[in-house]
Amino acid sequence: MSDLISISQASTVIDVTALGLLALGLLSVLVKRLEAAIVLLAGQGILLGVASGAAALSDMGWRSWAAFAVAVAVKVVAIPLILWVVLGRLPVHHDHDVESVVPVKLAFPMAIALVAGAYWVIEPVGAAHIGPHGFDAPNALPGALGLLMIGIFLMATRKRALTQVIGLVTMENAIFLAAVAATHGLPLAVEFGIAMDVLTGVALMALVTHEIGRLLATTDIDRLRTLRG
Amino acid sequence: MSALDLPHSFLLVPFFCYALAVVAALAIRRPGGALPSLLIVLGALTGALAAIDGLRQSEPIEAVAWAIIPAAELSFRLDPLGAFFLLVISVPAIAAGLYGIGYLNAAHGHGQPPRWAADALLGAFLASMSLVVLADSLISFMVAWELMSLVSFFLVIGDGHHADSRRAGYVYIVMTHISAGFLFLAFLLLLRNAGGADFEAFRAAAGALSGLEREALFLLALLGFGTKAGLIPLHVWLPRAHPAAPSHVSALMSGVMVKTAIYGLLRVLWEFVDAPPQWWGWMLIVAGVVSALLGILYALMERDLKRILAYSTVEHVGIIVIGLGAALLLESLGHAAIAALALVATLVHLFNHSIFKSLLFLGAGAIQTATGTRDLERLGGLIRGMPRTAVWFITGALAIAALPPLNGFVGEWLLFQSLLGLGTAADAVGIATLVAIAGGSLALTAALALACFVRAAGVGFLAQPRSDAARDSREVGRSMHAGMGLLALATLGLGLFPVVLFEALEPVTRSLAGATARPSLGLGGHVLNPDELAGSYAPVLVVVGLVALGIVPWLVARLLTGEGRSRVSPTWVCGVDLEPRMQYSATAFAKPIRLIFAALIRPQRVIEFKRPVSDFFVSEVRYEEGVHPIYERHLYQRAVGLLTVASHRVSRLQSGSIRAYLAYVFVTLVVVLLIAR
Amino acid sequence: MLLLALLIAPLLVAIPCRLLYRRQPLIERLNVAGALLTALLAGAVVVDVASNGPQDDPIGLFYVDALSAVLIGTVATVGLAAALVSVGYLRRDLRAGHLLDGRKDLGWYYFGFHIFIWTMLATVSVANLGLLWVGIEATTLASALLVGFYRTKAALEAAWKYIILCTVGITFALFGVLLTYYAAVQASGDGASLEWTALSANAALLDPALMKLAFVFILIGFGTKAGFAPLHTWLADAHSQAPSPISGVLSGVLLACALYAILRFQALTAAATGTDFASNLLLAFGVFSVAVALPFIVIQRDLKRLLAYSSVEHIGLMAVAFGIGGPLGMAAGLLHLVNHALTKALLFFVAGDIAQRFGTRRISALRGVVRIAPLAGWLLLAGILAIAGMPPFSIFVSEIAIASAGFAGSREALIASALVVVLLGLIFAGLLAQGLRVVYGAPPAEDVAASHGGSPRRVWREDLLWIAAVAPLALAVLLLGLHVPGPVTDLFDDVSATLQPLATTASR
Amino acid sequence: MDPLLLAIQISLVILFAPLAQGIIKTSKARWQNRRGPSIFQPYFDLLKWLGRESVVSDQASWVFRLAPYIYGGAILLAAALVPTFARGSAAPGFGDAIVFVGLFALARFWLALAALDTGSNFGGMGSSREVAFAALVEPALLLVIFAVALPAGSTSLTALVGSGWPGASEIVAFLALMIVAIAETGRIPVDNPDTHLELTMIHEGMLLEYSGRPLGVLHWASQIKQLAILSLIAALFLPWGLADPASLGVAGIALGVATWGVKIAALGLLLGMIETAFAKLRIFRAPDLIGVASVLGVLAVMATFVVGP
Repeated sequence: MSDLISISQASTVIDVTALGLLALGLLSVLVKRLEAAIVLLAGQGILLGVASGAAALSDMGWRSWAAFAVAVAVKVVAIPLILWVVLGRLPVHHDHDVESVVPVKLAFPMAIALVAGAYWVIEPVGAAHIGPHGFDAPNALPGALGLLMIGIFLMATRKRALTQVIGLVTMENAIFLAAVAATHGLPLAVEFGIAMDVLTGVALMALVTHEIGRLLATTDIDRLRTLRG
Repeated sequence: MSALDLPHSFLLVPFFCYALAVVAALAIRRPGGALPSLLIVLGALTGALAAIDGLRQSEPIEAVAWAIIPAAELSFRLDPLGAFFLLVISVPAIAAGLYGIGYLNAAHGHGQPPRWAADALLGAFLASMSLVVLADSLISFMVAWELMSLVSFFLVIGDGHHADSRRAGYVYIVMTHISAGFLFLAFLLLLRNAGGADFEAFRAAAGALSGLEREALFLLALLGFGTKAGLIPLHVWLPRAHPAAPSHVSALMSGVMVKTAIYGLLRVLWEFVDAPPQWWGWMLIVAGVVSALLGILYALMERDLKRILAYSTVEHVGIIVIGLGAALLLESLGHAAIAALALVATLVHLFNHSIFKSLLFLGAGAIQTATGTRDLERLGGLIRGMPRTAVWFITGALAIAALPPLNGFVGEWLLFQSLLGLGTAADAVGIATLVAIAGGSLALTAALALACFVRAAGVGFLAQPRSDAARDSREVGRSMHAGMGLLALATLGLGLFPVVLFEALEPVTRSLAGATARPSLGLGGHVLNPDELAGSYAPVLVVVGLVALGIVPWLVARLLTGEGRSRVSPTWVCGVDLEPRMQYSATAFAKPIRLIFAALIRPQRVIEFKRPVSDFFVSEVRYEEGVHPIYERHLYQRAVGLLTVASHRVSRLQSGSIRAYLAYVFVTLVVVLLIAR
Repeated sequence: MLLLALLIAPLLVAIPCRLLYRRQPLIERLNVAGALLTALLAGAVVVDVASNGPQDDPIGLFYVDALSAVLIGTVATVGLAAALVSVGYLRRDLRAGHLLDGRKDLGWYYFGFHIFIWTMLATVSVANLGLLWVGIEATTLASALLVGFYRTKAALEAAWKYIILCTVGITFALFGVLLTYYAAVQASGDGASLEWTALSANAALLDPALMKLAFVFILIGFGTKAGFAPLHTWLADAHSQAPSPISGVLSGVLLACALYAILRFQALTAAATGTDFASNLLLAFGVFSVAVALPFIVIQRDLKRLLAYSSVEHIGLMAVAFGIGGPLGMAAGLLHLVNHALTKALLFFVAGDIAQRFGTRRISALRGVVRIAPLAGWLLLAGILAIAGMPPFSIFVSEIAIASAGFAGSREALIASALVVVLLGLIFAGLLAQGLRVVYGAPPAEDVAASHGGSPRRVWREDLLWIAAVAPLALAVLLLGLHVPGPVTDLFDDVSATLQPLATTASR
Repeated sequence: MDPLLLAIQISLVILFAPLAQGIIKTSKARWQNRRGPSIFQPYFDLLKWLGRESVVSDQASWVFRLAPYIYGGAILLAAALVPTFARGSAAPGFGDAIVFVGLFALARFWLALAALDTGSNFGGMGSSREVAFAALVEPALLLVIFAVALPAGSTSLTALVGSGWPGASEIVAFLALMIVAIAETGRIPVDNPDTHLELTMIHEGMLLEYSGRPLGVLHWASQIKQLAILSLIAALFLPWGLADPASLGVAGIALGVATWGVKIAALGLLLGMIETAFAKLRIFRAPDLIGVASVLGVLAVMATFVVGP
């Protein structure tokens, strides 16, 4: 089977999607409504699909296609759907605000700084080491780390249970990106396993979120502070 | 040299007996059974025999029990030093075992452990103490050491239902466990240096310790062993824990267990380190002086008989440590012969203390059994109800006050000689001052000890009873007297014929200091170390002299003039009838000393007047006086307070906010990334 | 084959438990039988590995060497004990009305329990480090259900924190796994895989800079799951809110499973970068964990949280041991892992029993246990002494071994072990203060306990299974303190033999 | 040890102890411009007490009855150790300077115990004060012994006898020992031997319940103690005219006894003067004075090295 696009073309695509993902990540720092955040998450999924699709097109291995399929199924369809459903079923409506504890004016520069830091950290191992088996996408690895950082930053600054899940999925996405860019994805079995875990995890979190909402009539996780010391 | 040579396996017999005692106690669990106690006595007897045999053997006995893990071998060794301490453990144990037969039946309730538990724990206690002095590797020492603490902890807390005992036991085990941590570190330093965990390797590598390691080792050993020995200010557990245990156990804890710390100091500082620097000796002497002086002063301030005895243990440990310091200083100055003398002085005093302190604790136990209290202010007049106990107790008091001709004096006499020897040998004004201060403090301590035990014996046994319980006191059982009598006899015997001990100590000092000192104090010889220093003390002659000059004239006079004309009449107290409340109380007795040494012991006094009607009519006066040692407030309470406050501060970090937690993860990641890059 | 059987058995038990929940006695028996079977199979696997070296299965999915064997043995033992304890524990919960859906919840419980055990067994058996990650995440998901089992507010809160924090952590770990794979791909091209055998064979070729970065993420990631401070914040919540049998498993072996993952990557990193980097990080986290545990132990008010923080401390100790490394440190760490698993499980099972009797976990309300339930009281005291490092119990030995190894090691190892020894002394003080109050002291009046929904005095017969679980644990804790059998220490030596050469080959 | 020397010494000490007391009393009286009782009055007092009936408290036990004799025996034995008229201890084999201190302590122990035996609060008070002050006196005494023993290289009382004109160390030690002597013999400014006022008394308080023969024995023993201490001062610091114990001749003994008598008389005069010149200290100021003795003792020990023996 011949490759439909060359490695370097694929690399460019991946590089661009990495930057796109970073942009989406930064955007999700700005959004105020949960619905928007979920849409952004789906957007991330689509970009990831593009990236893994490009990778698959470049080597046309069945492994790559399988990974692509998983990515699309889980990240573009399943997870946003689950989140959407849970959001719809929440007993209280004002919970649709993301409610950040850090004002956007502050949060956005911080997120930018995180991204810069990611570039700084990856620098010694980054582009210079991209070998013959990865894609020459200099922004992929630092972009992934930046997204990872943004993900946990989101989790640490948002009060809603669902925003935490969103942050978590953002982190997963970052790693997926890194995997595609650096190593053509992980071994397939691992890839499936991870996908299963992520899916189960999100489902489980959704379940717990639902339970919390039922019990507390809010999904404000700052209300979950009885266990301390 | 000896007619009877015991096989090496004989060393197992005492442990076998102790183990049997534990099993028997657990199996029988019936009140009144004397079998475990008898087994303990048997174990102690055979232990003493094995120790004596060990002192005679030219080669140490070595044995490997088994390895817990390949790197941790439980190995044991009976060398002269260990054998001597085994003797120190076993002799009072014989008496304690005998005493226990009757005591445990008589004493119940009051938070004491049930008889079977006390017997079983006592067996285990003796076995673990014996193992401490036999241990020959890091792991065996630590195991034995911690077991000793653990077992005695259970003896202290008794049935556990008394908050006071529990508190005492808690303070005890925590301090002893933390100090074990210091010891562990000290041994680990040795291990690092020697590359092996057995004492043989430590000995072999003694010269290889670097300067810093040596100093660290010394400080750790001093902290670790000092806590167990009860050196001030590491002693706070001691006056709490010792009195709380059953009396025959208190006797062993105070008389014997603290000595294992001295054993440890000897082992580490003499065998595992070469060429000790001078300041170690200085440090030990100063620490000893502080403990000796403050120890006896606190003892004087106490009303509880067993607390008095416990504080007096602090004092005697101080005295022993002064001796150790002198020996170590002499060692660093290169005077092996006088160092040997100082060691003999130390060890003789140590042995003697184990005898008379045990005797006094047993006496206190007898008093508690008979009256149900140990509070001096509720005692008095016991000499009528308990005449034999009074004799034993006064014997012990004479010995502990270091009076000739009993054994307490021998040790202190030797110690004075060693200090003088140190002064003469060093020939430097600094050390002379040290010697003067140490000697003066020793004399002061001895005189205060006299005051303390005049008070204990006088207020406790003489004059009118201060409570109904004291009035109704009756003599205790036969086995208890056997225990006390045995020790009283030993007190006298060792006072008159201390040569026995000097002989036994020869191999010990030879192995430690490389020299022997054998002061011969007997009818004929009296000169010790003629080259260095000469003094003389002939206990037997002193007794002869006392009898000839004091008792004989009295008897002669009685013979000549009959009973003398004497009649009995009430004590004259300015014309009223004597009441117990008029008598000098224990608190009053100590008042002059409290006033004189107020700067040292800082007594507190609260006087409150209640004037409900007007300033001129006082309806009630509340007077409270007590000694709250300053180190408790400034050292321990502050440290505990700091820990608690800091803990509360830190625990606020666990705020319950998941976002904070996520931030921790995030920050940790960033920090580690920064470090790693 | 044995191995496959072992990995199927818990699944075979789990599913019927869920399906047949209406027949309570049946699933209880099934649970016990399944746990027994798992334990027997695990024992057989361990013996097999100990005598015949590493085992794998025909598919190549699993690979069990000495390190895995140690974990398998521990997981199965603690699992069996927990299964035994669960029966009585849940019956009483059911009777007291703590289970919202009644017997249905019972079915869920046994289902979750066996799945949880299965995930742990699978985690330590898989050959592929990527799947190892999958396994660890699976343990989180499986146990999160059990943590939130009671579905009270506190339980949900604990479950939420548990699942979120551990998933976040583990996501970092995934990044580390990815970086490792990246390094492997660079080192050996397309043939690269995350198979342990392949990776370890070529570990020396991995790019050091990359491996350093990878190990940082691995350590933070799996460290969160293992409970290193300051990543441990979820731990006390989860361990205290879960049903006590589960708490025992969580504290005893689940943390160790995460440590297992760290160990594997530590060996790889050490091979690539030299031992110092990974070791010193582990030492730092270890000491810090012990230090952080101290204040929480000192002022703790909840019995099970107390035990949970003590787990943080012991995980820290193990980290120190593995950081010290070398055959001594490794063996000491593994011994400690086993000792801690047994002791902590024992403690949680006893504490669970006590908490049920009194109807509360508040330390201030728990008093005089020896007088109300002598066996539980004595076991609690023994357990606390054991966990605090008193002889003749086993943790004393492993702690001594750890510190000895530290003092025989590098300067950093020495400093770390010295600090730890001092901290352990203080922790002992904290633990014992709490323990003595609970064990002795004046017991509350019967009606006070009853007002909490507890029943202090119970019939003996009810506790038979409980005794059958805790008595062997207690005995093991004691006996391992007296002597660790030769085969076990040989197994530990095998572990350091498999992990250590990696480090020594990398002497660059 | 020479039995003859020992016998002579013991008899002399027993015989002359009341005389020394008489000398001090007379000296004091003269310093105060009184005639005072006869110099032999102490003998008459002793005879009176020894002949009188003894009244024993109904509270007293055997401790009370036994104590005077142990007290006497111990004091006498201690006195036998001190070099008096001969250069050297009469009983070197029995003990040395430390044993000397120890025997004093033994005596004190029994007396203090006996004082508690009757339940009288005066006895308790005396006992309590006695042991407290003795605690301060004993280190001072011992330090003096150290100061002379260090250069001598021995604690044997024979070796401690001075050998000529005193040096700096000896002078300091002498001062210290004088203070010790005042305290140990219960004299002004520490104690007042002539009064039974409860605010001030120490030693007398312990004797208060005694009467008749035991009281006589106790008084006699106290006088012997006083003589022993004065003799110790004389032997350590005024080592002239002592008989040579190796070749005891009648002339030597006579000369020795004579010089001893002179020295004791001189010290007695000095004590009398001090008693007159100073006021009794408030009881809890006395420790300061005795503390001075201890400090002097330490100085004396240091001086042996600084100035050189």
